[in-house]
Amino acid sequence: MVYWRTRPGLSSSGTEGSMAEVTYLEAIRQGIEEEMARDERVFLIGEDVGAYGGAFKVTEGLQKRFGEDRVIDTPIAETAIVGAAAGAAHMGLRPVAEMQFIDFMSCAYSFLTNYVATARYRANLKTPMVVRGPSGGYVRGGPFHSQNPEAAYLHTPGFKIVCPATARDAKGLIKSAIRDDDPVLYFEHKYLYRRIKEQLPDDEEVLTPIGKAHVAREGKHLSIITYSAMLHKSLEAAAQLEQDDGLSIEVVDLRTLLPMDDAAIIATVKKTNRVLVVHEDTRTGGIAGEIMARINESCFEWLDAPVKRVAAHDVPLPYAPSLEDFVLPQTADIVAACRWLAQY
Amino acid sequence: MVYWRTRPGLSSSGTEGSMAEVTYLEAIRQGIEEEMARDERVFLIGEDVGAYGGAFKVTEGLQKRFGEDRVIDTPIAETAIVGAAAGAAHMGLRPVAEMQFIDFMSCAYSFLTNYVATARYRANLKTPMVVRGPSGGYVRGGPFHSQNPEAAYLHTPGFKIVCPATARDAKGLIKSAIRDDDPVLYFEHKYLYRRIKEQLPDDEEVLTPIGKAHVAREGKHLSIITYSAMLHKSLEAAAQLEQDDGLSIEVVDLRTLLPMDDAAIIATVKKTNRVLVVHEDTRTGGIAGEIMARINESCFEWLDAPVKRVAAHDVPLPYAPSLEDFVLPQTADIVAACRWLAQY
Amino acid sequence: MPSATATASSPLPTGLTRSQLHDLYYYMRLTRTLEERLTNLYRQTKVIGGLFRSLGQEADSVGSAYALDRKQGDILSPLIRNLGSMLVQGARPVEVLRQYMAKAESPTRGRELNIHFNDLERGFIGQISHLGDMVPVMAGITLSFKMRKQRRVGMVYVGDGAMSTGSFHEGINFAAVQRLPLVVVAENNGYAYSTPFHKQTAVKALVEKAVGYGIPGAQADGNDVLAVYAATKTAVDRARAGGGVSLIELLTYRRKGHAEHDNQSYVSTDELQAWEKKDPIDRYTKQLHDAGWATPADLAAIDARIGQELDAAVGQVESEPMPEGASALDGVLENPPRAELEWYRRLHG
Amino acid sequence: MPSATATASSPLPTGLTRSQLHDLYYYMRLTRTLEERLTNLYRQTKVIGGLFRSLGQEADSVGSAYALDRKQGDILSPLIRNLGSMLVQGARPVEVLRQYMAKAESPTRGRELNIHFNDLERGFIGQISHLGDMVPVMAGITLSFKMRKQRRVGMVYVGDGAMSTGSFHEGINFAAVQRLPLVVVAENNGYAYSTPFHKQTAVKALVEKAVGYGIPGAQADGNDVLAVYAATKTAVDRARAGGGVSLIELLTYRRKGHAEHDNQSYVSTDELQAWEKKDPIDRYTKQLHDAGWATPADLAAIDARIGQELDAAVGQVESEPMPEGASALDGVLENPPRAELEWYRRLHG
Ligand SMILES: Cc1ncc(C[n+]2csc(CCOP(=O)(O)OP(=O)(O)O)c2C)c(N)n1
Ligand SMILES: Cc1ncc(C[n+]2csc(CCOP(=O)(O)OP(=O)(O)O)c2C)c(N)n1
Ligand SMILES: [Mg+2]
Ligand SMILES: [Mg+2]
Repeated sequence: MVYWRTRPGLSSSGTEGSMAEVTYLEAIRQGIEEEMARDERVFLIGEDVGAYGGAFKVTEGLQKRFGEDRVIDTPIAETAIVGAAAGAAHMGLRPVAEMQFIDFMSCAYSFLTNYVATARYRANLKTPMVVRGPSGGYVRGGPFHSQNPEAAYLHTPGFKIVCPATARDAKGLIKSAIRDDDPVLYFEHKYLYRRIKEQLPDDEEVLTPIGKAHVAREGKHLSIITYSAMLHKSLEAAAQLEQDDGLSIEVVDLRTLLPMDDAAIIATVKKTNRVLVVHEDTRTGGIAGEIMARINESCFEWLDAPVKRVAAHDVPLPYAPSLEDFVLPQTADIVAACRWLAQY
Repeated sequence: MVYWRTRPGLSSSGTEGSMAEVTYLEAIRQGIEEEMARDERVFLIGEDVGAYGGAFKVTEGLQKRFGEDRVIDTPIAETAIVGAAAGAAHMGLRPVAEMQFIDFMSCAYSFLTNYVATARYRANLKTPMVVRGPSGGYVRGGPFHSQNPEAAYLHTPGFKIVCPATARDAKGLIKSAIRDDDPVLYFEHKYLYRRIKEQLPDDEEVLTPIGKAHVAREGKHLSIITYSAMLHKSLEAAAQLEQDDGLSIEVVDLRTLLPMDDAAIIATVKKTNRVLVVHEDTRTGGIAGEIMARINESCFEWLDAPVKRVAAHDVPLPYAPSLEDFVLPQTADIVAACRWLAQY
Repeated sequence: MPSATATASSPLPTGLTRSQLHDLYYYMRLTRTLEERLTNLYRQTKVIGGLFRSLGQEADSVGSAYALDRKQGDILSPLIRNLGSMLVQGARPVEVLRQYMAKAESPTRGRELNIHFNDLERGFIGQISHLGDMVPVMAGITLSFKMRKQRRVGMVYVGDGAMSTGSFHEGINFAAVQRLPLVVVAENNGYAYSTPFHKQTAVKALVEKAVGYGIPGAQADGNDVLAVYAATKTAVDRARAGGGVSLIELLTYRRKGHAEHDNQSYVSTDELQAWEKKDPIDRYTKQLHDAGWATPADLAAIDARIGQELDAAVGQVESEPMPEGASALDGVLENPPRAELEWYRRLHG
Repeated sequence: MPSATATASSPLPTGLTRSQLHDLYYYMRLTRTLEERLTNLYRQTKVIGGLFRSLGQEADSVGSAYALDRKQGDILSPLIRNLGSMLVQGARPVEVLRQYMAKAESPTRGRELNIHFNDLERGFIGQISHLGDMVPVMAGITLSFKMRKQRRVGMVYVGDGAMSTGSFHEGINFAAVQRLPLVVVAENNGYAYSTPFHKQTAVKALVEKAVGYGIPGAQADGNDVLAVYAATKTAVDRARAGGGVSLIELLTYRRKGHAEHDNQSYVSTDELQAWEKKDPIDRYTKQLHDAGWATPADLAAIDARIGQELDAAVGQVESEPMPEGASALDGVLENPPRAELEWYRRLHG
């Protein structure tokens, strides 16, 4: 991997050290690679992750560097993948299991929710493992290559769930996830893989704490609470609303869904008193419900308007561009919802 | 099966026809049996459902009456069970698949959410099938024999989900589920199986419409929205609060979770302006979040207090009685929460 | 060449007519040419989603599907590389083109990708992406045949990769116990995406897996369409006669990458070249010529017919419209919940 | 009786000492007596949850577990009917009693039922209820052995029923491909709950399933503890030597219902009586006596010791307290989310 290095002084973040422009995908790979180099207990397991480097090439080059023992190609068997990861994790190793598309994680749903999530609680077994893979739509992938499975796991106590939206967090969270002593579900967004780039320090460790949200944009009239790819549409909407309507929108990137950063949610609600929750996943039973419930429970008095949600329509995601665009949340939907809320 | 028949005139519901006292479990069996007699396309499939009559004896006697072809014992393979049901349903049959404990439904999670739920939408395939089985706790069953999986399926468009709380609805909803042209997940509560009894008409068809909630108790100060076994604890709490505090509590039994009866929810919110959602499942990511989100979206202005939820703590369910009692919602929790809301 | 003649003449006792022999050629050639057209469209970015080729595997799809009896209502469940099987069952190129180009009139109305579409009347049911899941579905479909005492047969394809899934195992085991009229066609094409056979399973041949389910297994050269037909026909006949499930392993090779984007870096040129020489269409062409079952002119006429058919189909489909956005909302349930539709209208109105 | 002597003497070359032969008796008897005590407690409603007996299968559990090497750190994964295996690995009756009576000091602190508990140091890991799932787990555990080049072996039990699950299939296939040091013990006890063998699978014997995974298989009389030991030991030795996965089928019979509540209405008395005659403890007692490896007094002393041990254990555990309700909240994650704990306090404070 060769990263384009910025000249010193050109770095956007203003830090002194050397920086490199890194895509979201490269950031994940860097994070994994650094952890593998740092800790020989870390290994990768999944379909086509070795010589091929994974369907999206996230693990490209890692088998060459770390050997076949630490980058294991498996049969098509998601339960075997997470099962082997769990067993190895009990023994002190730190597996990172790839789901080729996150849609196939459902095949390991029973094992993950029943075995992995409960292991510490019921049996005092440590299971420091990461399950990661490409989630998300906007790529014409259809109903089985576009899913956002976070809601299916939010419901089971025992997981940590992270959904990075930026290259920096992609790197910082995969590293924290690998170091975490509990099972972490790490949902990458395939639309972001090669579409976003960021200057990341070359010589400084990027670690994003699990469980901490991030205020991606400060504002005072209204808060958008979101995560993953929707962060970018939300920021776009916020910029547009500032320009066109003079609205100052705060955008909170949750980054971690479990444990949820209640403090950050409460803080933004108390600051702006109007909230829009935005997620890409379908509406009914999605994450927004839980966020809205918590807001309602913990700072109902601070609300000047109902909390609203922008989410995908309740259908399996079609692949035809016209249909996918209609079903998934678009910037215009966020703008419209914000205007509605601001006028409430 | 022999049911104890009440003398005419003793019937609690006051209808003229002959009545019989029927447990929740017998009501399910009656419903299935009537539909099998009525429609030869209906068949049962599951582990030990035949000669043995199922782990809880819900299907007892049915293989004897309808033959091995219509009551099929399977290997231990939940995906094969629901898969065979789906394939047969496409061909015009009407399978009723039993999960021995609903906890094992997770083994078919991928097939159900990806194949079954999407079949009509993506492929115009009809899949009139029912997946049913014993859910719920309060029986010292531990983490793998007490689950309430509704939240895991609420999130996937394409299912109908029913959770009967009474013997009458148990019968009426299984019959409606079998007649429905879409896949219905029918969650029985094992604690209720033999603990509740009701007078049901012998000579009149009991059909409960899918998608309609039921006001189980009228009230004016506060609404409890609930379903399944929690209906009974909620009614208990309501009675106690009426007696001790003079509070008039409305109790809404959702009966169906998908499609959710928004009209009934809105009606009760507008009537009492204070709402408690009660469910047995764990809090985070549970059904209450969705209900609270909908209330917030559709009748925020009518709320005089935040919507609150009483639910299980966010842990796998322990089997030790002291622990299970602590983790699961109890009548006292509902009473306390109602008092808090009434005073708000 | 005597050897070719010997290979070709042996399956003839199964009773294929000259016109049926031409049919087999037609479907193989149609499959390949249609995929070539799709590749062109893909390069013009007119294809939505990935493009999956069956180059070199046409005999496997066509020969096996041809063993079914369409008049009896047999049903098969193809995978992404079984375009040929679907064409045999009556899927039309225009449908396939519409699917790949996400047109409003496509069989799934723009909802599910590529050849994932159904027609139970014609006898095919589209897969979902989750590998292995069609095995339990076909167990259910053939269970309905058995329950209704119909003499219909089901066929389901599984790759060397898909056989590692739990769904495959649960479905085939259930079907075996129930002695359902099902033929499981195991396509051994050497790879599952980039994963070679020996990293997928420790068996030497997929047919060994039949033993673990107590069902008969057989192996055939998947690049010899008549051998494929003969082996599958035996299994289909057994199923129809009440003999239960069979597993047929077809030995073949995936000559393109997993999909068009995959450059097959993990495959050696030698291997590729060796299999190019075993091309099933070239081989069958030679068989037909050598045995005198078809003249070069016969085959040229078929090729020409296919070319015209596809020219017309591509021309027609290219100009068709995409679906209307709002059409995405209907059809999740038989009776859509009214409240939700109203909400949609409010949001978008 | 010469036949008994012949059966018994043949496995001796595997090198068991007299005291090890007594060990085997001790563990089988301990298993049975402990289960009998549990049955009493169950009838007194002192057991929380179901009670699952291994009556008639003690040889299967004990003989197989005994083939592991505790000093090398071998690990096994028992099922509900493998109490005997856990005792061999060092689980203590007092732990089992605490579990069944949901005591505060039970290994899972009242969280997971009956013998679902672990000690990786002693070498056992508790199952979860979902059948088949421990096969992938043990694949992972033995993968760690392989990666670290340890000479440790894993063993996992599966019933005739559990082998129908997708998890079993995925786990054993992965282990076979990786040549992991794993012994899969397939317990064929004729039933899965009420489901007889022939409704579970179309194979004649579970050992046939080894073929489908490309691994060696062997069968042994599961009611003959020395035969069980010998067959398993061969597989354990093979695994330790780098020979990969083996499947051992143990032929036995479940003489009680699935659990205590099940009256076995689906089983014939003849069948039950036939298997009663093959009782593994009676049979081993006779072997020991006939071969002169133990005197009646030796065995009586063991029985007495077990009786005393269990009297003491039951007495001690019965009076122990149940866990505190609030102790249910901790331990879901390493670092419990603080906000949630505060919420708990508010609700219950
Ligand atoms: C359960 C599941 N896991 C992963 C995938 C991703 N995937 C799609 S095709 C494929 C390889 C399939 O190989 P094989 O079954 O041999 O079929 P072939 O492509 O060779 O025809 C994989 C891994 C999937 N579709 N389903
Ligand atoms: C996936 C799954 N489905 C269903 C069950 C319910 N169940 C518990 S034990 C059992 C029978 C097990 O039979 P077998 O594997 O032969 O073991 P045995 O009881 O005979 O020792 C069943 C069906 C389960 N535990 N897991
Ligand atoms: Mg393949
Ligand atoms: Mg058994």
